[in-house]
Formats: sequence, C-alpha cells, structure tokens
Amino acid sequence: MFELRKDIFADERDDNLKEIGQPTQRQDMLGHVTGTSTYYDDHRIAGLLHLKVLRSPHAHARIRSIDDAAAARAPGVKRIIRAADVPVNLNTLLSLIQFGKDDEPSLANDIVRYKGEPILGIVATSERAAIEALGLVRVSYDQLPAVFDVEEALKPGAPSVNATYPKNTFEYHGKYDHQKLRYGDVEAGFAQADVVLEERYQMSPIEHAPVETNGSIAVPDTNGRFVVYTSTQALFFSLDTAAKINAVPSNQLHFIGGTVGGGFGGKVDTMTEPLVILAARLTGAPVRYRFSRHEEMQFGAPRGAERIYVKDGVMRDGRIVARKVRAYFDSGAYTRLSSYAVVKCVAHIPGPYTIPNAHADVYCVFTNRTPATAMRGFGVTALDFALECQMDKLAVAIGMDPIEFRILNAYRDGDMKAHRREAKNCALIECAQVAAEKANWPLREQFRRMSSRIGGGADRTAAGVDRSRAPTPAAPARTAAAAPQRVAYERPAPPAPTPPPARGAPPPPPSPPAGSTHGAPRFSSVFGTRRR
Amino acid sequence: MAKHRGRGVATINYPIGMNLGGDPSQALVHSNPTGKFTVTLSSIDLGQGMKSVTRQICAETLGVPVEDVFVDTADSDTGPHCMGSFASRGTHRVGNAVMMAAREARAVMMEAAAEELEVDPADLETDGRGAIHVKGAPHRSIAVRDVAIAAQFRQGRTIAGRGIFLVPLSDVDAETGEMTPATCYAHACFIVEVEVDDETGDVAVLKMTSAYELGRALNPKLVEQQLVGGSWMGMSHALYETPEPYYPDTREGPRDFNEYLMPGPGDICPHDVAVLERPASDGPFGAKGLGEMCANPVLPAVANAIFNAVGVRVNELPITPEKVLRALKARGGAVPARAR
Amino acid sequence: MSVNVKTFARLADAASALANERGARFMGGGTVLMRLINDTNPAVETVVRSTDQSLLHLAVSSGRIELGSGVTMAAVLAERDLAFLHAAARAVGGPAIREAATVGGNLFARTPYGDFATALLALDATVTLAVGLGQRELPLEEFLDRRERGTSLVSAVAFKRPAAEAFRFLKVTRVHPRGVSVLSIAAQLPLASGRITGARIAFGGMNRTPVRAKAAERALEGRALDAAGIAPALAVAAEGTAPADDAIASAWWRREILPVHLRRLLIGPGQA
Amino acid sequence: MKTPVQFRLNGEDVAAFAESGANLLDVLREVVGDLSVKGGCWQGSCGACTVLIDGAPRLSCLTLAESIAGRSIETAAGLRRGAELHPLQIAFMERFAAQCGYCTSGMLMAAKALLDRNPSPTREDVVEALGGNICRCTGYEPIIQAVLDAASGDRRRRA
Repeated sequence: MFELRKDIFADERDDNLKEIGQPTQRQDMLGHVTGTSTYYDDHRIAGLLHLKVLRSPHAHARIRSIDDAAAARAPGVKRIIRAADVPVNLNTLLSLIQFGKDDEPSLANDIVRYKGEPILGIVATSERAAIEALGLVRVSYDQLPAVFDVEEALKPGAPSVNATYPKNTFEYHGKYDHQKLRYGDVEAGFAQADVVLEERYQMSPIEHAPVETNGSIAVPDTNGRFVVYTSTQALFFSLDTAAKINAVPSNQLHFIGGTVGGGFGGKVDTMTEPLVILAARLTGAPVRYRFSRHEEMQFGAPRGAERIYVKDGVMRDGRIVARKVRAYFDSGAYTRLSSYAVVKCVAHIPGPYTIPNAHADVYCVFTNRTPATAMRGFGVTALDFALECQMDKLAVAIGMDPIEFRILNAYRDGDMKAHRREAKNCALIECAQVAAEKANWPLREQFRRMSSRIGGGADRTAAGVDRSRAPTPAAPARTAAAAPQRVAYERPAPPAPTPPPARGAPPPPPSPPAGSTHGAPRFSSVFGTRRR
Repeated sequence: MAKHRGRGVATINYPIGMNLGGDPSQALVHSNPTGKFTVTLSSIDLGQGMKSVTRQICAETLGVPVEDVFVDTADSDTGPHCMGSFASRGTHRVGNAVMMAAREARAVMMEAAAEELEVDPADLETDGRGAIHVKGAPHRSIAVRDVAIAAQFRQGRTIAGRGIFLVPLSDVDAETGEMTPATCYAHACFIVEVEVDDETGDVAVLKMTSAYELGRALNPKLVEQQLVGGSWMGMSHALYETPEPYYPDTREGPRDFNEYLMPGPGDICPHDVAVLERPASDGPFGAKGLGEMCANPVLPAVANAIFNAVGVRVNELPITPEKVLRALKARGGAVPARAR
Repeated sequence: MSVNVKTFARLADAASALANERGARFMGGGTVLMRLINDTNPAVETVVRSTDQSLLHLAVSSGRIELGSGVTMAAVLAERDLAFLHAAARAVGGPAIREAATVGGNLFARTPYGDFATALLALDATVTLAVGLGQRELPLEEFLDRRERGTSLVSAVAFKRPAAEAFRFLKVTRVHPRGVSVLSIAAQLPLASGRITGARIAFGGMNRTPVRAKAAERALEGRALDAAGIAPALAVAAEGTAPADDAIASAWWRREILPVHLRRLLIGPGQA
Repeated sequence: MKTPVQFRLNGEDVAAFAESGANLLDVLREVVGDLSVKGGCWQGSCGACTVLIDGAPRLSCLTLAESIAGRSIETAAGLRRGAELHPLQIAFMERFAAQCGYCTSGMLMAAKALLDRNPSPTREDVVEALGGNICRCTGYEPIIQAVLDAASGDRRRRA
C-alpha cells in the first residue's frame, strides 16, 4: 500500500500544480517493455575488437618480470597494452575537484596491491582470443605481506599498502590521518550521564550487482575523435577522467550513455573507459571492454566495510547527553571515493538527534583488498546502522519505548547540529508518528502531539527534558515552495577566516573542550592537499 | 523448536546531494518550430527515473502538457555538464537546473505570444494544455504551437533556456568538523516485523511499515518504485549480501548470482508506505531526493526486530542465520522481549 | 581458438570420442559446460554431444524406474508418476534451468549443487555407463565416489520405486524460490509395522559429493518414526560429513542445522 | 570454425553462422542482431537472457547455438504484434514494473512461458516462474503484480 499524507505540512506547500505530483508514465517504459531501450552495448559495430585484462592473483606482491611474448603471438591478438603505454598512469577519482592525491595506476607498474588488480591488457578479435592469450602471459612475483583488517593496518609495523599514503590512512587537511568532529564536551556529558553504553559495529562490503555489468565501447570517429558508448553513472566525470589518463583534450572524446542497466554507485569509478579508449587509440579500431560477472562481483569496486565504535551517554529521563564515534572506513588498496565518504559520515554524526556533546574521529584506511567506492547511502548507511541499533539499546537500557525515545531526542527546526549549522525543514518526528500509527504501535499522547517545527519541541519540557540549551527560535523564515534558483545558505562562500555565527545567532555549544581550535587557521579545503 | 516474532524500528535522515556541495549540473531546454520541447542533459538514467522526473519539472515550469516535452540524456556533445547520478542529487540538482532553463524558455515563449496577441507578457498565462491566454480572458488565446511557429519564422526569437544549479563547495574545519554538508534532508521512519527460527537462526521478514518525508513527491509512482525497491535492497543488505562472506578474510568470495545472496521473489513481504511532503526551500517544487535513503533504515530496523523477537544483538552485517544462531547459543536460547 | 563441438547420433560413438579425445567433455543440457565455455575455461577443448534418443528414455513401472541421462528436470516434473521426485527436481535452478538441466548432468554437479543426485542416492539408484560399445552398471554411491577421476558417459539411472509416502526430500536454501543449497536431505523410510527398516538417507552439500548418512540409517533401524525413535539418529547425523565453508554458508552452520532439518523432515516441523 | 544454424526467430526464418561452441545469446545479439535479449552474467545465474525455445523458457547464454537448429525461438522483440502490445507488456507498464529495464526482457519471457502454459496462475506460481530472474531495482513485487494482472486480464478478455 502507498499513501500520500497530503494533510501533513499542507500549509507549507502550494499544491496547485498540473504536471508535478501526477503519476505520469516513465518516459523510458515503452522502450523497457519492448526491449528497445538502448544500453551501451546495444550498438552493432563492425570490426569490433575486445579488451580483457590480466589480474593479479596476489593481494600484495612485487612484479619481478612479465613475459608476454607468447601472448603477443597468439591467434587473434592485435595489441598488448602495458603499464608503460598508459599516458598518465596515476590518478585519483576526485582529482577533478582537487580531493586527494593521485594514487592509483590504470595498470600496475611494479607492485600489485589487491587480488584482481589489472596488470596488462590484451586486445584481440574476440573476448575468447583475448582471454586465451592472457593465459599465456607469465608474470613472476615476489609476494609481500598483506593487511586486511582496518585496525591492524594502523598498527606500527603493518605492511604499507598505498605508496602515496604510506601510513595506510588518507590525509586530511595536510596533517591528520582522520577527520574530526568536536562539539561540546563529550567527556563532561559521559560524567553527567546515568547510563553509558559503548558498542562495536561492523558493516559488510556490499557488491552493487547491477544486472548489466560495467563496460564501454570506444569507436574511432572522424577527425581523430572517439565515440565512447558507456555504462557510466557520471558522464562528464568519466569523460574527464578518461581524458586525463589518456592525455587527450576532453573534446576528442564524445561520450554517449544515459540509459544504464542499474548502477547503485558501482558505475562511477570509470573502470573501463580509460583503457578502452587507449586500446582504440593504439589499434585504430573499435574496442569493447566489458566486465564479466565474476569480475563485477570480485574486482569491480564494492561498498567498503566500515567498523564503527559508538559510545553514548543517556539520562534516565531519556535525554542523550553525549555521543562519541570512532570509525574506520575500509578503502581497499586505493582511495577512489572513500575519503569523501568519511567526511559525509562525520557530517552525519550524531544522527538526526539533538545531542549537546558530540565527538568523532573517522579514518579512511587502506588495506590489500579491492578498492571500495560509493554505493547507495555511501558514508551514511553504515552510521545509520550503528546509531539506530544503538538507539534501540539505549531505549531498552532506560526502559523507554524506542519510538518515543527517538521522538524525544529528534532534532527540531532551529536546533543546533553538531557540524554547527541550524536545523531546518525537519520532519523526523512526523515520520515516526505516521509510521507508528500505520503499524498500530502505541505512542503516548504527548509524543503524538510533538512536532518538528519551532515550538513543537516545547513538549520536550513536558517530558521532563531540559531544552534550555537549545537556541531561542527565530521567526521562521519560510520561503516559497518553488524556490528561487540561488539560495542563501547559512554560511557565505568563500569561507571566512573565522566561522561567522549561524543565522539566528544561537549560542555556542556548551563548554568547548580545552585547547579547542574553533576559529583557528583553516585550510582552503578539507582535502589539505589541494592541487592546482 | 520455536519461531518468535518481533518488531524493530529506525528513524533516519539523509543529506541531499554531494556532501559539501561543489556539484553543479546544467540543463538546456529548447522548442522546435511547432512548439514541442526538448530537454538536453548529460545526466544519467540508471533506472531511478531521471528522464521522467525532469520531463515533468520542465512541463510544469513551461506550462505545457508533459507529452510536449522529451528529455534527451547523456550525450557529451549535446548535453551540458552534470556531475552524475549519485548522492541522491539527480532530482534536486538536475531538477533545479531544468527549472531554471525552462523558466528562461518560458519567458521567451510568453514574449513571443504577447507579440502575437498584442498584449503585455505579464498579462498572459499558460493553461497547461498547450495554449496561452490573457489572464481572465481565456478567449484571447494562442496555441503554443502557433507561438513557436511565429517565433521561429516571423519574430526571429529562440524559445530556449539555459539552467545551472550549483551548491558552492564548502570547507570543513580540520579541528571541529564544522561544515555545510548539505542544504536539505529527507527523513524516514521504518518499522519491520520479523520471525526468527531459534533452532536455525533463520530470519523471515514478514511486514514493513514506513513513512518517508521527501519534500515533494514529484511523481508518486516513481517514488513508490524507489521506496519499494529500496526497502528490498535494505532488507538484502541487512540479512544477505556480502562479496566477502568471511570478512576481513577475503576467501570464498561469490562469483555469480547464485553465490551472491539476495532475497528472491519468494522472500519479500508486504510494505505499507506513507509519504510526507515538507518542501525544501531550495528543492524543485520543494523536492528532496530518495534514491539512497530508502534503503538505510531497513538495516537497523531488522537488527532491532531480531532483538525484540529473540533477545540477541547482532552488530555485524549481514545478519546471517549463522550469526543469529551463534548469538542464541551464547545467550542460552531465545529470550523474547516484550511484544510490540 | 573456438571449442570443438562433436555431435554423434549414436551414444556409442559419443562414448568412444569421449574416451579418445584429450580435454573432451560430454555435454548434456549444457548448464555446467556452457558456463565453462563462456568463461574460456582451458579445461574444455572439445565438447561431445549425442542426439541418441535413448538418452531421453523414461520408463515408469510399478516396480522400477529408468531415467535416461538426457531426461530434464522439467521432464521429471511433467511426469505425474514421478511426483515423489518433484521436490528434488524443483530444487534444481529456476524454470529455465530445469528445461535444460539433465538427470545425468546433476550427477556431475559440484557441491553445493547436485540436489537431484542426493535424491537418487537415497533411492539406491544404479548408474549405467556407456563404455565402448557396451554398458556397465554400478551403484550411484560408487559412481560418486570416483567421479572426479576420469571421464565417463552416463547413459541412464535406474532405481526401485519407493513405497508410497516413504520418500522425502528437503532442500535448505537462503533464497526463495530459487537458491543454492545450504544442504539437502533425501530420505527413504520404509516402514514395517510402524518400525523403520532399511532406511536410506543422503545428504547434499555436506561433502564433496552427495553422501549416504550411514550412521543415521543404522540408528533408525527398527525404530519408530517419532521424536524418541529418531533421537539417536539425530545425534549421529553429522557423522562422516565434511562440509565446506563457502559463499553460501559456513561448515559450522551446516553441521549445526543438519540434525534440526533432518528431524523436521522425518517427523515434521511442529515436533520437538 | 563456424557452423551454419537455421531456426525460427519470432516467427521468421533465420540463418546464421555461429562460432563453434557459441551460446545462443551471443548469436542472437551479435550475429542475428536481436538486441532485445540482454546478457547479465553468461553463467546462467541472472535470467536476463531468458528466451522461449519451442515454448519453454531457456537461458540463451547456456544454450549451445548449434543445438537449436530447426527450433522456434521467441524473444521480447517478438512480443508485440505490430503496434499492439502483449498483455504482459501493458501490465508491466501499468504496474511500473521496470526501473533500469535491463532485466525486463528476461522477466517478460519467463512470465510468458508461465502464462502460455498456465493462464490462471496463483501468486505462488508466478513467484516460482520468476525464480530464475534477478531484478536489482524493483524488489519484485511490481513484477509479480504485473504478471497476475496480465493473467486476469486475459481471463477477462476470454470471458
């Protein structure tokens, strides 16, 4: 069953619309049900060649030698692509927005850092011929010690995974091995708390498993350009990455995609486009590079696993007074997007609750496994799992109904969040009330009456909760539903040297820890290693 | 042997768009000479409905029927820049860019219509059915088709528009984590009922009840698709999926859809969904995004329901029956909590 | 180089080709071999097929049942007289796989696949091999024991029809309706005046091949089919099994739940 | 080495040269040019390539191309009759039973195999019929509903 609760927040909406809100049929549905939607591989191209790569059988090893002579002579082989053939053989995905340092080769140079890392490519007249030729390549390795556990990787003497980040952690702000969150005084909060609970949570890696695997086709076009049919989730992201690695002007590449057989984050990493373009350039022929299902499952980047420690302090009356998080994101051998997920995670702490004291240290850790990447809910899914399991345990610990406990602590409009921005447009309480009602989950009257809006939190006093620290609500600044294009954000850009007070001038959080550098010199970006 | 039922809950919010901003998207809108519009994007439709939702946004903004708009996606020669389809940014970022482009195109269309009708453009309105008329005087009307013909062949106007939406990149404070991570948030509460077999550890999901707040449901059918499909994926993450079953050990990784476990059509359950709309001030018609957060609350809700059913906590995903059974043995058997 | 496919009208010719060609494999329905070929598996150089109609032989009489090795799971499911085998046939893949997967092919399926073979093992089936121009019969148990060695061409299986209600099959899987076995159990439980005599129990997914649960069989001899009667069998059920850790389940979990599911198969889910 | 193979595809005679050992999926897509058939795994594990061979559902990736000589193949490209959509196609549209659309062709053919043999399936029958087909987007429920709708629509039309 599906229902739209138009009665809630009706006063904040203009529902006088014609096309918006209509259950209009999808523009692509007829194509889907007739099998005529055109995915990247639905182009018939004469003379197509096929690229497959040789993958490392070891999680960590030095390549001593590669003998591809027999492969080069194998039937159907048109070209062998070696690391030295890649024009710019070091990249990091977020280099386009100056996030992090180049750390990952397209083809491994001297060291392989995860099982499945590409070492060499073969272009042949069929996938079969390419795979048979790969079987003739002889590589000799010196195996190196490998590390697979995020906390092991941080211990002194752990094998160093990533040459760019030899300490096995991504570098934040040019000086830290983690991203910090400091708000209030978390230790004072624990001292005050009736119950303190610390727990460990371990996420699993997740494979995106789209039914269409990653792939692309590069076709030499007129005037030295290449048409690239691709399954990418991010067309220009992939185009610019491929142009950088191939050292060609971006306008030599004409990317066509847009109809993709599922992605879920697994088609951002541009795993096939750079090499397939290189293959087309080196052979002058159209080339396809398509992941097998086995490659997609094991060597296409998964969602990384996170290990999260949460320590909470809660009062018997239901107030959470402190939350401390220490988390390790398993990035695998290279950065890809995990560095970024860490920041997203930090911003999400302590969850959609108003907690006066919050503290977090979150690490992006390198291990000898398939590099991790974005996936549906990236950086947040893991934290939500940890925090919401924790919320359940806290409710049990103080004998409170778990939904009422959440409603009590839920953030309201005007509350100050731990990343020091005022909460607005909140709706957690209303969601909880509606879901409880639908599920016949009984809530006490006072919790049914609470609201996310300014003033709606007054009921928290009725529940015996001290809200004195919350900011005095300013007059609600309500903008029209159909908003102007440019929106005034709470914080001006470019950044000021000291953080300006947030709108509504809420008081600063209580007792910042001694030695707080709030207002200390700031870096031009989170990345610290911003490049030009 | 016994099977025990339990309910669990989770409440979550989710930031819309790339964390810290810095993620622009552009759109182009233009009319052909007979008043049919094309939206040109480089954005990707990977099933979430990008083509469909931007089509409705464009039609609403232009004031024309949705059939008169077609969206072309993902050609880097024709579509202007978009960061990509991820981070729940499509509806919000691309939707805003399309709105801006459609507004610009609409302004030209209204000027061209005004010239034909010999009135002030400010006195005109669209009827959403393919015509433009003088406010309060529907008989003084001109078809969008005739406006486009006039603009192209007589007036020399381009009924077209450009749009961009950008949340400027925000900094993060190294010491405190102070930042502007997102401009709006979607919300959800998820309740799930499970049944746990205390002899095998098997967990069956029996019923899902949810409320999601998304700013605005631009197309309720597309919303339903995401929420129903996303909750399946959340259940799958909670109980089944892993490419590394013995993590952090990397052995025995699945190679196919037989070994990579996901709930099949025989493992699903009814899902009762409610959608709330509290418009975001910077969303297109108030819309936020739901593509990612739809799955998130299911994971902890399932874990909490298992505790409610048999009294054990499994803090490691996926919550396989093996882990449940080990926890039950460590606990000395099922200890159901108070029924919910 | 492409795979060499050789198709023979006569089974005997296929058998001799299989015996004489290096790297030759016999293809039944293709569900195992085609995947290897698609993967460019170097172990498959030559594929031998046969269009011999005898492979599709399906004979059901009151006493004995013969199934040609080319009989598909779908064909088994279409045969009302084989209703006792339908659960085992349905345990193989989805509907499209069952249209291709054969009785013979299932005997070669690697653990944790091979649910139909598990059922045949509990039925004490004999396997007929095409050898040269002749045929050779051997018990399925012996065949499974040595199937990893050498190539053989199975032409048929045969077994005695079990007494009504005496045969039971259970597949444990995490994914429904189609999932790979965590384990499977087949049991033939002849009853004489309320006592079990000559029980045959086979486990799939608990060893490299389907295996007989001989300790449990012995423990059931002369016992009643009730909670007390089967208790000794449950206690020894896992004896001789050597399950693996794989992507589907761990060895530990397989061992733990084996007696639980055996009990449920024997006396129903509601009994303790 | 290539082997000639002749068969019927959606009612039309087709002749193609198939690489020895080639699977039907590759021959349909890359030799014959029927791109409505999708490949998701080439392992027989996803069902995206489901076609009908003489009315029975088969995974084209696990079907040796030369084994289908003289047989009749149906694919999603042959479902509609001219401009008229098959009831399953209509039901899939009405139920919004596709998102990325990549599994849809295989789902439609698996469903058609069921309805051709069993015009009045139960929900259980439908679940069983779709068991071999992976969908990563929809959560299956809309697809199950669409197949049930198509079946009951058929019943209505006959009545």
